[in-house]
Amino acid sequence: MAKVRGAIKVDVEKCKGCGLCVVACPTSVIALSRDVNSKGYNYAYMEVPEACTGCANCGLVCPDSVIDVYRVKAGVEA
Amino acid sequence: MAKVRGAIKVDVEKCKGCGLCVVACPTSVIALSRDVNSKGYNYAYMEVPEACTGCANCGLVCPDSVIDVYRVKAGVEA
Amino acid sequence: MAEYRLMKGNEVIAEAAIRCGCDGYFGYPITPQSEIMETLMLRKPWEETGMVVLQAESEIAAINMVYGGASCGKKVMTSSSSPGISLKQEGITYIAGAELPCLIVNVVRGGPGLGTIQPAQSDYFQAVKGGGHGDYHLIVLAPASVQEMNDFVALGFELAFKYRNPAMILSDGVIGQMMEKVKLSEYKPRWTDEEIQKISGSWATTGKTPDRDYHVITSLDLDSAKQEIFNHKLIEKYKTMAEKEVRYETISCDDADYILVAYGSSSRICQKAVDLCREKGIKVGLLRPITLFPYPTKIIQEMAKRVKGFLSVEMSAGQMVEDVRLAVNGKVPVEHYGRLGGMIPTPNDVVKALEEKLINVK
Amino acid sequence: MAEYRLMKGNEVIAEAAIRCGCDGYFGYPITPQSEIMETLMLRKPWEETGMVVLQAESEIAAINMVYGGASCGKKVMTSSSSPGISLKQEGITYIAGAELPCLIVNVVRGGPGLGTIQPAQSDYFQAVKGGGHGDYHLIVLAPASVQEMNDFVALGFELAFKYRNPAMILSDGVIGQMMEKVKLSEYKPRWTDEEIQKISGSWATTGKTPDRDYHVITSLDLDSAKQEIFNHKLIEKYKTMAEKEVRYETISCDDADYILVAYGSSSRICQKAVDLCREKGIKVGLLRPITLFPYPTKIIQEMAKRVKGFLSVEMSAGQMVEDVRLAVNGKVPVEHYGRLGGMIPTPNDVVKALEEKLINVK
Amino acid sequence: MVEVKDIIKEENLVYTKSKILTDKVFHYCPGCSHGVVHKLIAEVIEEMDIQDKTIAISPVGCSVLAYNYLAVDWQEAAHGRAPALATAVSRLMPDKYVFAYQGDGDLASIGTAEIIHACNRGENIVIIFINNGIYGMTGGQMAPTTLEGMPTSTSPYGRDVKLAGHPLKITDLIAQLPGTEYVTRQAVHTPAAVRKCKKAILKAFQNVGKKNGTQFIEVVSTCNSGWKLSPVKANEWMVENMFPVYPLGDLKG
Amino acid sequence: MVEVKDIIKEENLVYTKSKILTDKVFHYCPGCSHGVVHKLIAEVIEEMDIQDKTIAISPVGCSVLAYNYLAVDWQEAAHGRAPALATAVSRLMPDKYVFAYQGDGDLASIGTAEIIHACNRGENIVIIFINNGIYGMTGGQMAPTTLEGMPTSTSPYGRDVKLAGHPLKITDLIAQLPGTEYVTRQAVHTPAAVRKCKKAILKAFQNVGKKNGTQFIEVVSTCNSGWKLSPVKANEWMVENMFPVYPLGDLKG
Amino acid sequence: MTEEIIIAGFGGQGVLSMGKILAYSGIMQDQEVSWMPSYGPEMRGGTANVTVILSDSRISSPILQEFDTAIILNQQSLDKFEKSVKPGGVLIYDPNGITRHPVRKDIKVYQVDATEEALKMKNAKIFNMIVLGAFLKLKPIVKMENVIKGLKESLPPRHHHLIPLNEEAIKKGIEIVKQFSVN
Amino acid sequence: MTEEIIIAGFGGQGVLSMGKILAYSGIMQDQEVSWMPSYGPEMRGGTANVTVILSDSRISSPILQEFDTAIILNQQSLDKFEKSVKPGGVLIYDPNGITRHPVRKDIKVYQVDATEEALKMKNAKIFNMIVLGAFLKLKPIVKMENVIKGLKESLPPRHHHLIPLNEEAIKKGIEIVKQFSVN
Ligand SMILES: Cc1ncc(C[n+]2csc(CCOP(=O)(O)OP(=O)(O)O)c2C)c(N)n1
Ligand SMILES: Cc1ncc(C[n+]2csc(CCOP(=O)(O)OP(=O)(O)O)c2C)c(N)n1
Ligand code: SF4
Ligand code: SF4
Ligand code: SF4
Ligand code: SF4
Ligand code: SF4
Ligand code: SF4
Ligand SMILES: [Mg+2]
Ligand SMILES: [Mg+2]
Repeated sequence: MAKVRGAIKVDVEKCKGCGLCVVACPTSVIALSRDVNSKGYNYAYMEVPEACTGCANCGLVCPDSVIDVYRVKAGVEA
Repeated sequence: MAKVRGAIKVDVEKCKGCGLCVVACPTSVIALSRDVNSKGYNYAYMEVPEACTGCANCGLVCPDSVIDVYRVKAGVEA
Repeated sequence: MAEYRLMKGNEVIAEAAIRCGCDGYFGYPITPQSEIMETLMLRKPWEETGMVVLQAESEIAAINMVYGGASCGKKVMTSSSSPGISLKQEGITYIAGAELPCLIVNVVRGGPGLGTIQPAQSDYFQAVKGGGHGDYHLIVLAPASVQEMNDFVALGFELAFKYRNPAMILSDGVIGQMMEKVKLSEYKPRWTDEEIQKISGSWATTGKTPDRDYHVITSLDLDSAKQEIFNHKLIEKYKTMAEKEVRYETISCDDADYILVAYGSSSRICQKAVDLCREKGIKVGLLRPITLFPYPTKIIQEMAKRVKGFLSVEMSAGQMVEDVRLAVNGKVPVEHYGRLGGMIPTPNDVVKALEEKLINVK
Repeated sequence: MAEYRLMKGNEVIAEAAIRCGCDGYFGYPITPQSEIMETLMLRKPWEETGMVVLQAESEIAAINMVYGGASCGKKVMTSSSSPGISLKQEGITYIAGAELPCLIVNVVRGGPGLGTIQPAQSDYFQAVKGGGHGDYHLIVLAPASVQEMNDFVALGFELAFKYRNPAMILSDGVIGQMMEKVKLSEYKPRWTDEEIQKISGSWATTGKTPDRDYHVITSLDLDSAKQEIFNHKLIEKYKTMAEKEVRYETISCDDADYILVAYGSSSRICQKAVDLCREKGIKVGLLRPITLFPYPTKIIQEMAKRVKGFLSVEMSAGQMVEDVRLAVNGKVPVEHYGRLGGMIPTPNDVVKALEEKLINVK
Repeated sequence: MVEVKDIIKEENLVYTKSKILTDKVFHYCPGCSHGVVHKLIAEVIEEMDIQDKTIAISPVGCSVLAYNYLAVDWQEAAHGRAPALATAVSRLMPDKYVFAYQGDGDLASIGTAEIIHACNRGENIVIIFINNGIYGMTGGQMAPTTLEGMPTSTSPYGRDVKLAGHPLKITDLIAQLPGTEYVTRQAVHTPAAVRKCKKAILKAFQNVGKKNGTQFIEVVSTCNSGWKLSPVKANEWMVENMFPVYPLGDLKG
Repeated sequence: MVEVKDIIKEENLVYTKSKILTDKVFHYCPGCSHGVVHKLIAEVIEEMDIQDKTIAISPVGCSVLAYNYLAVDWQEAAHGRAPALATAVSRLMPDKYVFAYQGDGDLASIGTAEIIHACNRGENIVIIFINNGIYGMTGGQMAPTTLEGMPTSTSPYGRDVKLAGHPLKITDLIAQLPGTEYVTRQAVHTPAAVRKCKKAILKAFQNVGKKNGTQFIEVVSTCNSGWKLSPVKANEWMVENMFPVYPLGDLKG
Repeated sequence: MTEEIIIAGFGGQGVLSMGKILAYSGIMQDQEVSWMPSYGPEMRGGTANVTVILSDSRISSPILQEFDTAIILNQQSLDKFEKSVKPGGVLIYDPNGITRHPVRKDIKVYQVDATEEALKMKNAKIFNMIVLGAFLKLKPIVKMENVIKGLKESLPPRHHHLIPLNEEAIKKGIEIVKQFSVN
Repeated sequence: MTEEIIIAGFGGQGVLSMGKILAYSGIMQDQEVSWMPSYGPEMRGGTANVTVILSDSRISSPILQEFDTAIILNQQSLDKFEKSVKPGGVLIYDPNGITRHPVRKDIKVYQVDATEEALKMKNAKIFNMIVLGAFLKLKPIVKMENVIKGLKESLPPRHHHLIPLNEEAIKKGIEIVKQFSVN
């Protein structure tokens, strides 16, 4: 049985750290970094990458369109 | 038994001959004169004065407020 | 002969618009110019040339429709009279700031406020100095006859497109309401999409095709340094206009001691005043500015070297006279004679004013 | 000391309005002047003095609310910045035409169109020559400091009521946004009904009582002859203003060879430029018009007899310079130096312009 | 038999011009509805004895000169802006009876924003809205309320709803604004209608005393000049054509 | 166990920025709804392949610079007048997809007359109406749609409906105009809402091709800066406070 | 040749269209013409007037204070314009409704009973053509054929069948105009 | 005495209020002051700066191209304003987030680690007061008592309990500011 796995790529320099993706993620993948980018924003990143299903919810709500979402069908894990 | 009798006084110089009083009168008292006033209007007058009941309908509809209406209770006529 | 028609100035504006290939008219009724839209509605040019004619909900909507239409590279116009033109000021400065061509007709009536519906020339400052905010100018044409009401529609559009700048026909109740014989222009077809591409393809919002970047029509630049560069560009444009586009007419000026300066309907009255003066043996000439912006400053400067004085005759409290004074710059006296509030000067009035203010001054 | 406050020019306008007994403010937000209404809303003067403060649906509604309030003999005002002021032009000419007192504040930003929200002085023509149609003028006051933002509110109302004419404070983004120390005015109570009767009882629409005829506030007269008489009355009023109400400041003018003419924030920069010039040994003075209408023409005419030239410094493409030229009337050179689009000249810029345009000219 | 001269005596007078009306002759065309409505307002002011408390705002439209006819204090608004003036007056002098008198071009076209927002704010004013489906004053151009197919000088072939949209029922929108208390549609084409309309105006003015919101009275009217009909025919045409689109009656309150 | 780097490959890309969006970084505050709506419009234009047929009108408001972000031809309107520009464009170039993007101050305050009349005429345009209940751009002043009691910089103690009137439900009025074909109220606070909103925008643009009237989409939005809340809290506040007054769903069509 | 004319009367008497036909006639014979109406707000009733100029040379002012001919159709207009006729000029008026007749002796005064004649001809619409006829009798500045051409130009084609009737009316005017002696 | 200062950083760093307190302090000691902010559309993020002038005499231009002191709180502002310090003038900056440090040798450059210190003091809001302290150390143009008075005037009464904390922060700034040697 195939399980869906996903990942996101955040354009860190353009992320404004609004946190909307964080709450939109059904599997709590995303967090805001403690570091800031050059504009002073705490950008988003995958804190729990393995939980990502590639559902694209984060991308949908991101006001700055800085999230690319990827998805693969992966084999069942142990 | 008392019957109501009425009469109207039209300010002839100010009447514009619109004819609205003519159609408003339930007893067809009013007509427009063939003569004109100094502004060139065929003014209204009581053509059938005896039919007037003093109901004031003509006064109500007159856009130029040029009709005074009078009313008396008169004895029964033969 | 048969080619001449007897028409009102206002009707002619409408007819000329259709014939010069105007794409759209957007207006709101107001006396003394409502015949422009009425004539258009009667003529139904949408069936003939495809020209759009729309009665807007207000003058503000109308001028902003013009703004939208002009942004597409279309030949669009509006018309109104003084109060309506005041309402259009924001829109006009936007259009000037976005460097868009369009035609605005003001058939002036007496003010201020609701004033009167009779003819006046008291919107000169508004038209020429800029009634809206910011440093901009309109190209301002002042027709003095019904024939010029015809001619200046095409001319206005021509100049507007040449300079990407709004043009105004500053007329008044006399020229708008009077009938004269007029030779209407030949029909010119509306521009095709291809022609619009050729003429305005570098900026018009006609839809972003793959072969070009997308176009933005705006008057905004939050970066003041860039905004200043843009302002200088406008100044340069106005200078070019001043060099190339000044138009005026002179009547009996060659040997004149005194010059009447008058535009539009006043100039018609002054023409007769010139005749009256000449009959009296006073050497008077008439300078009739046709473009009020750019203003015929140079010819006035030249005349100032040889004449004894200027009288600016306007149906206003003294507006254009400032431009005459600025040109004359103190060389000889410049006076003003005006009637106000819808009153129209008579040729005799003008002669009398000339004598009192300039000739019989010790 | 304790009486001084550190406040923005805009905030001071609001505070001064409350303190001078203003009855009503009607406005619509726009940068860089929104603090005026915001300060009022925070201050809630309706609880304190009964002053009405209303955010209107637009600038057009706001100026017409002012029109309605002014018709009642009330001290009412509005404020906006350039695009909003353009929208108010119809209302303004109605108010001028109905001879009503009111106060209009324009915190000018760069244009034309949407332009920029940075400071500019490019609305001079609009304010002074009349952006609306018809022959009318506003009383125009040009504050150059936060203190004057305070002072000119009461002064503006005073003049407005004295002449039954709208007054305008022509400020800009610098004066509106900057903080300086300011001594606020003492509180004056709002006029009582009795006081309004005394001041404006002959014309204000306060309700027709049996002892007087009913009052009509209008700018309309369909009879041109009467309208002309009315226009002449306005002209006379403006003449009286020109005789009695001209205000200006001179700095180091007595021995000056060259005069900088500048108002509002430009005058602040020119003050420093005067110092720089004097350091260099160039005898320069500053004439700062405080009233832009009526304009300080006479003092300029006098100065023109003894100085070598004038430089009009404005954050515009050259507007006030025309009034300087009209006053100087060719006696000595008059030049203009301006920055545009929200840019602000530096004192050094001004010195350089003076040298290039006037001093080092062969 | 009673003679006319015996009836026409001071003591028998049962109907005459309101004292609030001045002696000036209306400039309106013969038969124009404006005159009837003016009269009704005058009567209401007289009956309520509020001449000294009434501030009237006239529009730009045929009724621009209304201030010549009612002896109350008047302000002449800019075209479409009467509600803005009325707003300020009512706020600055809350005990006055402020009414704005507007035509359909004035109220429903150029002045759309002002009327909607004054009504939405619930300004304590009376709006008298004369809907004659045309721009009377300027020579009979199309108004927002002009009926489908109705010819005017700017719709000489009849209003084409594809080009100009449908007649705007602005009163229906106004009625939905929480700021309005009383919204009604009346007419003055018959004595009965005149009586009803007067009652509505009276109610509106009385409500102003209670300060519960905006009072809005549309009067479906004729412009016989603009319609190019005789006054009598104009009334008939109105009943037949205007009433179906603008049905009379209270919409609210 | 699949590694992230194995997933992040061109061929696995399932969601990315629309090609209609330019590379410029939005000037909007972090979390601003404007960004989401921009994206959806871009996606619709891309999917419908109408970049060359789209003419966009931006308002004066925070989205004044929208023209920096969508690679279509743009016109920057005067405050409140976008529907007038759109009217002219659509009439002069009837085969274009014309949309006007407006804020609540722009559309429901200063531009009330223009939006009502464009919708009443049934102009063949799409209106995207961002209702964030505040004037974002100018620093958070009260809008006509500001909720009762909601503090703004010009209602610092909360909107007092006695002084300022009730929030104006302009969309409800618009829905009643015969000129509108499709009127809907959407939001973009959750992925599901974003998906729905996009469908609405798509439908509106598709309808324009059929030329049956005006398409009107209100997007109930946040202005976290003006509201002085974090983006996440702003969404919560919106659900709790805005939705009861501005309930989501289709009003017409 | 320049002829400066004022035509004045009630709105609805056809003052403006009479002027228009006259002006068109001038164009038909290659003259310069101008037609300048008074105008006001759109209300039925009230007075109307139009200044018509026909000239062989360029017309300067279309607005005049003095006229070669005044054509007067009601009392108000007579009161207003009698004094504006140039000495030696012509005043033509319809005496219907006139209570105060012309008094100037330095001009030529004529009467045309056009109202009555129109009533007789049972067509109020030709009233102004009768008046025009009167004018043409006294000032034959345009040829009848050009008037007919002018009529054709100024009437919409659907009204061209009325031209003979109009011509008849003009002729009636020519016939009935008579001098009025001021005493 | 005239001191011309620019304070520049991110919006939200308290740039404007620091300037305001400084200006108020000047008023407290009877000086002329001006405070001129940069302003833009209302959007979170972006940079902010304010020009503050304190002087014993009337202030002419409130807008300046050169400054006695520049107080710099982010990289963009450093890039923009370093060159605007008068020769011999002072530049104070917080090195947090700065990658390209000052290079001018004709001015005096100082660092104040205010970000870090504010973190330590667990109160981001006093960041700007630490910076103010640094400035006052180097340019003691206003007396501490007047700064406190200035704080009182510029803070709404409900925030007056924070004044001691602010004072502490100012003192911290005075303590930690250190010269930075450009090489
Ligand atoms: C700003 C402005 N635009 C246009 C006009 C011209 N105007 C005067 S009245 C009017 C419309 C009148 O129509 P309506 O409001 O329906 O009143 P009515 O005359 O029918 O009673 C117009 C367009 C004006 N005076 N001012
Ligand atoms: C004529 C005019 N008035 C006022 C302004 C100032 N102004 C700019 S945007 C705006 C309101 C913005 O609010 P909204 O439309 O709700 O858009 P948002 O910023 O909330 O997206 C105002 C009043 C202006 N630019 N022009
Ligand atoms: S939603 Fe977008 S901008 Fe906001 S934190 Fe997530 S990635 Fe960054
Ligand atoms: S794609 Fe879905 S699961 Fe993955 S981070 Fe985004 S919202 Fe979370
Ligand atoms: S009072 Fe009545 S009956 Fe008498 S005339 Fe008038 S309407 Fe007729
Ligand atoms: S209604 Fe009045 S104006 Fe009309 S005809 Fe009768 S009396 Fe005369
Ligand atoms: S034009 Fe129409 S509205 Fe105006 S007065 Fe005449 S009938 Fe009445
Ligand atoms: S101010 Fe409000 S609407 Fe504007 S960008 Fe920021 S969050 Fe968005
Ligand atoms: Mg009407
Ligand atoms: Mg908003």
